[in-house]
Amino acid sequence: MSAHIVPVKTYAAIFIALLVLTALTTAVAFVDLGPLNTVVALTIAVIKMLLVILFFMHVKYSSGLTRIVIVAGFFFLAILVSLTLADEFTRGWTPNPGAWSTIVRLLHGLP
Amino acid sequence: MSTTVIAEPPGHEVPAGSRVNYLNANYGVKSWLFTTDHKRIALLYLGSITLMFFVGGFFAVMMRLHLIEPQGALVAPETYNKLFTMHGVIMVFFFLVPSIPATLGNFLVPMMIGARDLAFPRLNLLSWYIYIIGAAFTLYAVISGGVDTGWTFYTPYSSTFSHTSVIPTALGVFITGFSSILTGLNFVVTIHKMRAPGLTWFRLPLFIWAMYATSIIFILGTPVIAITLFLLFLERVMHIGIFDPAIGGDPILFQHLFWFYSHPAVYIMILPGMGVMSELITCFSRKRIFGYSFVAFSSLAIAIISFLVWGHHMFVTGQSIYAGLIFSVLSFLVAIPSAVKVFNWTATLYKGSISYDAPMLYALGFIGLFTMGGLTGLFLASLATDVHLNGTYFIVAHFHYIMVGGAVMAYLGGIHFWWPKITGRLYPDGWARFAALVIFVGFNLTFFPQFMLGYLGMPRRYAVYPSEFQVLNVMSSAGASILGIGYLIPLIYLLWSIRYGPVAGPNPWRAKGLEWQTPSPPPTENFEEIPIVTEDAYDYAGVTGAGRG
Amino acid sequence: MTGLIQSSLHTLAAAAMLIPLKPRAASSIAQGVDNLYFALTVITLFFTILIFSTIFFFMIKYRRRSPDEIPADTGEHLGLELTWTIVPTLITVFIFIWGSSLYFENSRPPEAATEIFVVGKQWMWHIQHPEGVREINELHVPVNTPISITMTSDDVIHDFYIPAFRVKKDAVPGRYTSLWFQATKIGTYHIFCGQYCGADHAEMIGWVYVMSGTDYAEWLSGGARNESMAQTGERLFNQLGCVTCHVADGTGRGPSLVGLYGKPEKLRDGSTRVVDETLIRQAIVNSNSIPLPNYPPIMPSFQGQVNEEQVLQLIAYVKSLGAEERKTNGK
Amino acid sequence: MAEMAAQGAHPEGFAHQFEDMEQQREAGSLGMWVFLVTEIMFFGGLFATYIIYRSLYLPSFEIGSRLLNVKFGAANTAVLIGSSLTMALAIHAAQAGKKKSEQVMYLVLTMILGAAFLFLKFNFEWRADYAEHLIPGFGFIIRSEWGAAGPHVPLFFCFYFFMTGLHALHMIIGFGILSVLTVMAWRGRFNSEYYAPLEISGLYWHFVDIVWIFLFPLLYLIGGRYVMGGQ
Repeated sequence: MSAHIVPVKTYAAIFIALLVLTALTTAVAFVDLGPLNTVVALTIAVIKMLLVILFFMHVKYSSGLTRIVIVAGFFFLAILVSLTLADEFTRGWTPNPGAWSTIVRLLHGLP
Repeated sequence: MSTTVIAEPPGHEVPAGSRVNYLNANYGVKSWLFTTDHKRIALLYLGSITLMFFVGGFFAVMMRLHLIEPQGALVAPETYNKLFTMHGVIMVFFFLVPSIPATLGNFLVPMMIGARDLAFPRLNLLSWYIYIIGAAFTLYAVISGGVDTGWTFYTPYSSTFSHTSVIPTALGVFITGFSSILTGLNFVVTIHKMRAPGLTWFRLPLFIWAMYATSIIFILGTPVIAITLFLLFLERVMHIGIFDPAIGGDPILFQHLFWFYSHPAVYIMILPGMGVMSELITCFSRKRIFGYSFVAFSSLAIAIISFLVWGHHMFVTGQSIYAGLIFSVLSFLVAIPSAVKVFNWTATLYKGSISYDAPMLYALGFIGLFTMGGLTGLFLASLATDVHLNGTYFIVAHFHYIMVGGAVMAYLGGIHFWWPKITGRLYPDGWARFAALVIFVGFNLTFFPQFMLGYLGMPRRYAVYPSEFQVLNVMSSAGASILGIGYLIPLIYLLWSIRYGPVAGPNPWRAKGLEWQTPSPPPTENFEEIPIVTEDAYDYAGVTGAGRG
Repeated sequence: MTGLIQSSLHTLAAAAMLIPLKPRAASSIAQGVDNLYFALTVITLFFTILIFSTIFFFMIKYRRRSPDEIPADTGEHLGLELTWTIVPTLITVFIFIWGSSLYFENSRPPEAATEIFVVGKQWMWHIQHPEGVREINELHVPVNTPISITMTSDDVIHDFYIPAFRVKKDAVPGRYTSLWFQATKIGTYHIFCGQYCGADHAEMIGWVYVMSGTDYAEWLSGGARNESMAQTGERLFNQLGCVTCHVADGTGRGPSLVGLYGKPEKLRDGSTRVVDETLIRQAIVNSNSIPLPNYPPIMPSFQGQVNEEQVLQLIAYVKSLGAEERKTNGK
Repeated sequence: MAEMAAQGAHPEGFAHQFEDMEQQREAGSLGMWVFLVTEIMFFGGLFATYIIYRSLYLPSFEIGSRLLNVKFGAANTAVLIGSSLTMALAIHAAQAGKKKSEQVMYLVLTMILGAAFLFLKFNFEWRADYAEHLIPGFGFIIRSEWGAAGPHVPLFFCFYFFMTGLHALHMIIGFGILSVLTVMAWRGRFNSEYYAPLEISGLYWHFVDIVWIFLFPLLYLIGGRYVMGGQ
């Protein structure tokens, strides 16, 4: 088999990095950063995820196809979340036609 | 495509029974229930979904008969509500979604790419069992009193107010979802990893491209409907408040999650049909497909854009006007790859050598009906007209033009096209053409009046209706009876042909494609030797000879 | 034989006369929607006929005359491909702009619209006029007057649909949605429920009576007159004890509600929300979801104590407080 | 997935439909990745719902979050990361052609750490929650000190138990796969030429780890824990 063999040293380093990040994210939760608390917690989670995917799951050494599959998964998840939130958070907005009114007037010959 | 091995010279016909093939390789119920042969699994699926099609069709005929009278001719409103719900649930989840992928797809994907089987044959069998378990739950719900939520399961009606068998139905659909996931997974891996030597992506038959695009939707969409139905299940059992506004839940959120799958699911139904079209039209006009890469990439474009348009089902729910705007423009966008396909199929006919065998009649019917179904979609993508038409019979007509006029026509066309390959027998062509005509006429008579009803303002899912709508409803019901008979005719002559039909030979249509270069019915391993592909798809140049072997 | 054919043709013609092609159009926006519908119909017919006739032409011209004929290879044509990609794109963009601009115009109620409140219940429509008149499954409105409908539901999702006005909106439990129309023709028109809502969904229908201004005024004063919605709301406001905390001069345990309606309010997390019907309703049923900076979250939930119609009356009262304030500011 | 893992049931571990072992290995790996994409969408739909309700009922969700025991949450994160490491090492042992005892040791270690995770979760956290009446449907008590935010605290706990329960279910399935792998390793099935079932199952195990990496901050950490001081 032609797979890349990752040295044990790398695994150990990633393991320690993940532990440090876990300690860090737990500690930060006890400091009041306002809305930044959420941002920091999720950023650290994303970093940890990337470490696991790239090294433990060998994506750093695998084919482009695997990467496309993973990116596609997260891309469509992002679509699900963002378009749903786009509705949830703008539902109360009242329409302010502005530019649209101009188009309507042009289309319908209104004054 | 040429192969290193042509199993039998054309015209040299061996009776189906005298040679070992996948049908007679071994016998007995066990040999079918424990088979891992993709061709046998395809037949298991074919039998199951045909059963479900006629169950769902029975409900539809009952509905149309009921609506002959404005006050309802047959059943109580509660029963009518169950009829349309069960018609929708069974047809969408148990017929249309698995129809072409699980039968023709299962049968043809390995054969068309020159493989011995799918990548994971046991997962393939598992997917059929999962489908059967899901169908059993749903049929149990039908028998135990039915369900009346509509196939959309909108909350809070489904979670709190309905007194019918919502839980077994939702579980049935939830379970069946996993069979779709396994099918999609199997196809993606098989198409990526198991193509015959020389069979590059741009030499693949367009049916394979369509199956690949369909599988993407299976993989990305189905898990979301699974989790949504699971949350609905929890909500109904425990009343935890996720979708119940009385406890702070958001019923519109259910619709977002539901349509995130269920809109792309429409393309699960139509994309395979489009794939079948490309095979049929090239074969019966003996032409290379016009604009191969445009047809191929339009399948992928449809699969991807289909995930961005679900909000057009929710324009009148009080959805944000700005979100509505985004969903509207994206919905228009998805029309374009579909239009590109229709134009390319039409152009393929140009200067062809067109024969009117039964599969071709279905194909031409598909193009016409799909064109109408697709164009009437523009009325619904457009915000201002959607407000009036949403939730009326216009919607019903539109999606039946796509799903019945499109997907079912393509499915029947495909069945007629590959029937000689599947069974080794030919069916009576005259009857087949006659059935195609009856279905085309019956279909239009059933559903065209519904466009008019919708514009007049008749809402869907009405057990009784104001009498000014009666004439159009009677027309629609009359059409439905013709359509019902039209579907029974192929059932009869196809079953007849299994035993009494003339022997087909390996390639009765003089078609291209690897599946035609192996005997009919094919041996269990599909190919005696894996072919090496040296030509593009649909290389019909120089093909001659009479059709039907 | 000819007689039979003739008589059946007559019957067919008579039946065709019974089929209306166009719904009645009785609101200010109906014509705009119908124009777009007509344009879309023309586009649909054009392309359907184009595809059908091309297919028929090819089918006849290029039918297989002998089994051995070899058709020409027409190959690819980039120009054609681009044409039939770009032309539909342009058409759809045009329709999108037309459809959504019309929708934008149709979704924004005019400033002076009369507000009528609708609550959907399995399986009837409860309608309240601001003057206090209440109706079931009937809606009386004056002609040529903009009417805005604010609605919600007591149970499942319903949908308030008046085909003759080309308007439709879901009545969603737990939140308010709205639509508006201006009737242009005196007459009687269907109200349908457009969203499946259970056993008697098809019976959840009613009538809109469009009346002349004078007839409407007469109708409004003719019924058993009682207090206006805002007055009923004020009575409830006192009965439920809201008044003990929400003191008008702002000295109570809760914020003063005078002049609150329509103004932006700063929340504890720094965001701002405009006080509208939805926010007032949210405050009544679930006040903790609106954390205010200067007030502790002590307001109890009134969920279950007031029904949707009463919530609407309370809202009408709070809005009337706002209106007075704005008037005095104006002076 | 069971199939991909068990494809080695044939003596040579080779299935007839493939051309060669390399093709079979690639197909298995791709199949698992595609399966993981469906898992992303499955959990993703749940996460999206959670995010929306969290924004709707922030005070209630913050109260709920602060009632969780962050010590167990953090400890479990470390335990699960450890099990990912041992899983990676088990694959490494096979890849590098190490003795079968080393493969078995790492696999057993992975299972022990997985069991430790579930033990902490069920025996300490969930049991304490039950004692404190925090399980919806099992005698949940809305406390008066939560004030107006009280009525929606159960919604947070619904999500908490559903999400962690679904995660635990995935771990239990992983347990089953690991047991099969341990037996196979014990019989000396894996070597530097053939270790696809190990590798593919490893992907699954790491994915379950990643789900927890997100569950931990979403459920335990971002609930304004700082107002509680050192607790």
